[in-house]
Amino acid sequence: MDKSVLELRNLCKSFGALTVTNDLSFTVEPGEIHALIGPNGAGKTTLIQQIYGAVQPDSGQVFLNGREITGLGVPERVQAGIGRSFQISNVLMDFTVLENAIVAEQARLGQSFRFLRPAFSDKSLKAGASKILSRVGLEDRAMQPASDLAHGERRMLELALALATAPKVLLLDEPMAGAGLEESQRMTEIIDQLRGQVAILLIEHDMDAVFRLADRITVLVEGAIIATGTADDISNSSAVQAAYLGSA
Amino acid sequence: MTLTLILEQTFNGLQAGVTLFLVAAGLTLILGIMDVVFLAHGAQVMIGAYAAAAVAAATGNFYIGLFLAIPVTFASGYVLEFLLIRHLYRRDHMEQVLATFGLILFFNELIRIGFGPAALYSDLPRSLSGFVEILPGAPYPIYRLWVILVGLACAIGIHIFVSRTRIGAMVRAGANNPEMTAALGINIKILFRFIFAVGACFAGVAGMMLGPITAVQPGMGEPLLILSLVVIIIGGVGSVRGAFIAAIIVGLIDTLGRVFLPAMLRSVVDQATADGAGPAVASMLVYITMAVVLIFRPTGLFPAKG
Amino acid sequence: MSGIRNLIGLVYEGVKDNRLLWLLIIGFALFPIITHFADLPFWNDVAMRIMLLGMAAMGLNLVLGYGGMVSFGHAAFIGIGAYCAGISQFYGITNGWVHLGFSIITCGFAGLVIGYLALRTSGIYFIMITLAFAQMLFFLFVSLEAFGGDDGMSIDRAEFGFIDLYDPLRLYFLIWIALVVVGMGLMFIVRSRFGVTLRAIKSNASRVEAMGLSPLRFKIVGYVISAVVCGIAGTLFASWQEYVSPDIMHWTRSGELMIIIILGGLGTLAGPLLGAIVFLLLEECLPLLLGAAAPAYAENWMILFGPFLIMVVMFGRGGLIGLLSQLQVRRNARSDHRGP
Amino acid sequence: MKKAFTIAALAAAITLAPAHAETVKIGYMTTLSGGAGIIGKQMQNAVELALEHKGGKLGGMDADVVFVDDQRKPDVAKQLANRLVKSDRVDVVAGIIWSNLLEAVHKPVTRSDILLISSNAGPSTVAGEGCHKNFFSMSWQNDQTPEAMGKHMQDAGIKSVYLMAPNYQAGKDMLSGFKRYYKGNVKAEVYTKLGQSDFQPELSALRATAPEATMVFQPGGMGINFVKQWKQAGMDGVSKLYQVFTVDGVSLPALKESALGILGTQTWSPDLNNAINNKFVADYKAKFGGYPSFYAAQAYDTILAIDHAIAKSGSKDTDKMRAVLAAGNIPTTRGLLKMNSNHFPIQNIYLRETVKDADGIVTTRVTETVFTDHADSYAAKCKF
Repeated sequence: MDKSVLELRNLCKSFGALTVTNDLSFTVEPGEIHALIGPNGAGKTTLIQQIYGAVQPDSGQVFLNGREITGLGVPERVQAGIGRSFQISNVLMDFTVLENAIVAEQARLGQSFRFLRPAFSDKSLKAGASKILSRVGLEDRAMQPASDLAHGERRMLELALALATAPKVLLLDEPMAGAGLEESQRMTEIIDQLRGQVAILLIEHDMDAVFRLADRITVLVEGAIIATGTADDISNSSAVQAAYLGSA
Repeated sequence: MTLTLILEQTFNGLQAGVTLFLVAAGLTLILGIMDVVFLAHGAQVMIGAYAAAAVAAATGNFYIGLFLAIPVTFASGYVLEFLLIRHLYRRDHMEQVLATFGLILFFNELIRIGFGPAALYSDLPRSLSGFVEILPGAPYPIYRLWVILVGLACAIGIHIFVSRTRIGAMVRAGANNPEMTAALGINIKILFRFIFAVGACFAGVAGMMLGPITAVQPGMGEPLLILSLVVIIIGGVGSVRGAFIAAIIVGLIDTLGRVFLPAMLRSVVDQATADGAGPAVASMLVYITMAVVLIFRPTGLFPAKG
Repeated sequence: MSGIRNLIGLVYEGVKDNRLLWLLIIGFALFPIITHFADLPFWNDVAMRIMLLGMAAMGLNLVLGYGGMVSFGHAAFIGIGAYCAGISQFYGITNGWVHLGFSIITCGFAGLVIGYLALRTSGIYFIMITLAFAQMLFFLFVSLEAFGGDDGMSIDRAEFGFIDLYDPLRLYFLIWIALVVVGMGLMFIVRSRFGVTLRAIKSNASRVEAMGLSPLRFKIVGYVISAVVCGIAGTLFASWQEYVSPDIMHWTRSGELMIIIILGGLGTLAGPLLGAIVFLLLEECLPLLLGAAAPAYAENWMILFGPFLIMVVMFGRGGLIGLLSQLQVRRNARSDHRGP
Repeated sequence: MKKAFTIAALAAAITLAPAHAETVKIGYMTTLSGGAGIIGKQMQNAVELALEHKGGKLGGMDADVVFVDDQRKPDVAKQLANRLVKSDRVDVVAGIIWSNLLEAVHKPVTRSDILLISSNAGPSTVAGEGCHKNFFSMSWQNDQTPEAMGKHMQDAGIKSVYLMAPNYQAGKDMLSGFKRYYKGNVKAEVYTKLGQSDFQPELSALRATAPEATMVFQPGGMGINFVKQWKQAGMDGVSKLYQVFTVDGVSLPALKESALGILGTQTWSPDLNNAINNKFVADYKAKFGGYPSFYAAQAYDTILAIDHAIAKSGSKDTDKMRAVLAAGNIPTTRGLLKMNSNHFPIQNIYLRETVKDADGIVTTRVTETVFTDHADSYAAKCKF
């Protein structure tokens, strides 16, 4: 088998007496969509934060393509190949859609420390940015201010920005949150199209979407993994049923 | 450098500290809860001092001056919040700085037109103008002891109010998370106005107590304002406890540094250098303290927001 | 050759997009002609002070308006720039180019150190720590007896080779050229990839981080650039004033710069310059106006100035530039109604 | 926008500069707004009183005085000086309270070949190497007053003294002037922060040293704070207080009885007995209620000096006025004032005590003449 894209080894994190990540190990394989589910407060977002570098684990290691990235900060990890979307959509609200993409494009090219040429009127940047937008179907909204976008479109834009850095693994933190039925379906389609191009770690409460998309599912309860497997494995797992039904 | 002198200077530092705390207590809540950078808090000090001095001069009684000045500053805070400050809540810090800077100019000029540009006469009441021996051979002015006691009493009062009462609980909740407080259905408008007026009132008390020992003149509150902002930052915005501890720290550092630093430098470097550098470093000391605290704890010693 | 043609193209494009800024700057170039024929040489002096403070405000605006960093201590850099000229002269270096070079290096370094330390904090903490550093420098210069302490030091105008600054017009145009250079430089910077990233950080730092960039590095570089611009303004200020004192870096001057920026229009290129024109003319004219209306209260002009600042905040969102563009929109709307 | 302002400015400037034939125009710069506004107000009062006494004419010419407010900011002062010279085209620039502002306006005014007459500021720089033939002081050189204090305390046989001044140039000048004449034991030289309002820590430290006498320089609001706190701390029982520029006509109304008995030196006092001073003090009190300060007296003297210069030379020409003033014998509230080679006055310096006058108002009274015809120590360094 190929090397895992992302591997966590024995990750631990506590806030005071509260243990949010408890000796956690798992992998994300190339091209797969790996869903992370669990009840509220299971420590899903904190885990994402540790992979992303915004929170440092107390102990344990994070590997990207076999290279340890545990000590690195957020920008270094993004450069190494981690992309993410946030729970609350996170785009540059003061900019237009195209400008959002241009900022991402120049960041990807490592050209952000240039002081002379105007960025927003640069043809090659614009072309790259349009390509970014076309991946999520936002080309025709390019001239809209991001603050004018509908909720679902904003999530699409965020996904596009996350993809713009050409990540090896994409962390999606509840991409369907707050979306309407149609928007959710559209998002599901787009994520589905990404399968095989980039490994995805997906946190989502929308179980229909999870079961449709995920190649593998990991269930997290109180900071620990109680089950990992295919959709069928999980829906048949007694431990998962206990955890969900027990807590309900 | 005898023990007596060190003790006496510690008292001086305490007195400076509690005065600072009275100014900082209201300001830290205004900053922490309403998120308003309110530069005109020094004007409340001035209003308090003028009200007390003017009433005392008219009635000939220091205490009547004190007691009438409290409602005056409360009212001024209340009205100010109603007329201007409430419109600044959702503005960014820079706009608040600008608007309240304009307020400073306005109040100073208003006082200057109303009371004339000269400093106002104000003196101690006879009953507070004696001395007590805090140690044999170390007489200390009663008035300054009284200031320390009033300041500490206010501090305890604020502490009990914030930690034990229902309104206090709202205040704490507000400092931790303003959105949540609003969601709890607390009438945030009234709460804000009340906090603002009480904060103004404490600043006014500081001004009243300073009146008899310093010059009552336009702009008298500004040095205190900058120092109390330093206190708030060191203590952590929104934390009354932090403001108290930081105020005492700043009071002590400023006082002891001023007095002992030049002497200490003299034992290390030659006299001329020490005389030059000592006062310079002493006047920078509180700012250095603040910078160092912020470099190691970017949100102060006791950040209220968790 | 094509490089130069490209550059000219870029300049043309930039000037076209920032017409107001360059109209103002051209206005400053033509101003001495007016004062010459009206025989009002004094107003050249006012114009020089406006250009200098406007230049400093433009520098501050890079961090304040474009970078979202509310620095309350930028007067310190003006002061450092001024003292670079003063101290150089004290040691017998009279060449103005050397002063400027010295000032750029010193302010850049000071900006780097202060920026690096201060940018660990944010919000109100950042406002206060920048103020703290400015106060430290203020007290440092107050106590530097060799350089006049609080009384400051009287200096000669610097020598800029063939430019004799004792000819007031040459000083005027030296300052004007500096304004052009600063205006041009900032125009390029805010439109460049760097400037765009800085604005993106102001809009949403965590998104920029998620693009793999470290916001801190961009902020520090922005801070250093703005410190250098303020330093250049300070060095020329010293030559204009023929005098340097710690007063130039008093905290109220930092406040003044902020007022100028907000008055003119935050995060716009022309705003700070427009703000400086209005602010300083107001400072010049309010006492005269009040003196004419109520002579007994002429010296109390701040009673009008304070509320004026409050009004600017309450009703003048976007500053004068915002006001102008609103007028523009309204006028366009009206002409739209009329049809072609 | 800018164009509109330019036109308004032009209009304003044109109406401001009406052309008269025999008018002497004086630009009087002082601090009218802000915390020090009280000093400027007194000076303005005194200038207006002087004009009134002279019937609105100086040396026979119509007098036109333009008051400008320097806001105590050097850059504002420098710009105003330029305005007075270039736009208002004044014949004399006068006033100026602060040393640092004087430094800022010194060059632009003197270079324009216009007389600059200081009503107060007198730093050593413009008295010594940086002097200029177009500059005159109608006050004193900074060191002179503390020198007198030093001499008095030396003569009085005071064995040990504690010195205190704010940490800025004038503070350091004052103490070094004092030490030029005082040769006893200086127990400590303490420099406080400029603008400091609480002196209790310094007083506590002073108490521990127990010097025979204390000499302070704390001008303006600092002086009010210092003297109040000195009394409240019961320091009179510890050390005897002497001062320069700390207890004066500006701070006395705020200090009242608490300043009684304090000694200081000064070149002027309201009770100096000469015709000019008696008229000045009496009319000032009648018109403005309350005693004038030395700032007011010096401002009054400045106008008298201009009057004298024009009257005697018959012209408002700078060279001619300069010659008259340099010759000295200027009639002032301090008697006939002599001029040193650096254009600073040679004058008596008196010891003054704070007392109550017949009406119970607190003022100062001369008790002794410390120096007769005292010259400053920088004149030798001045070469025009």
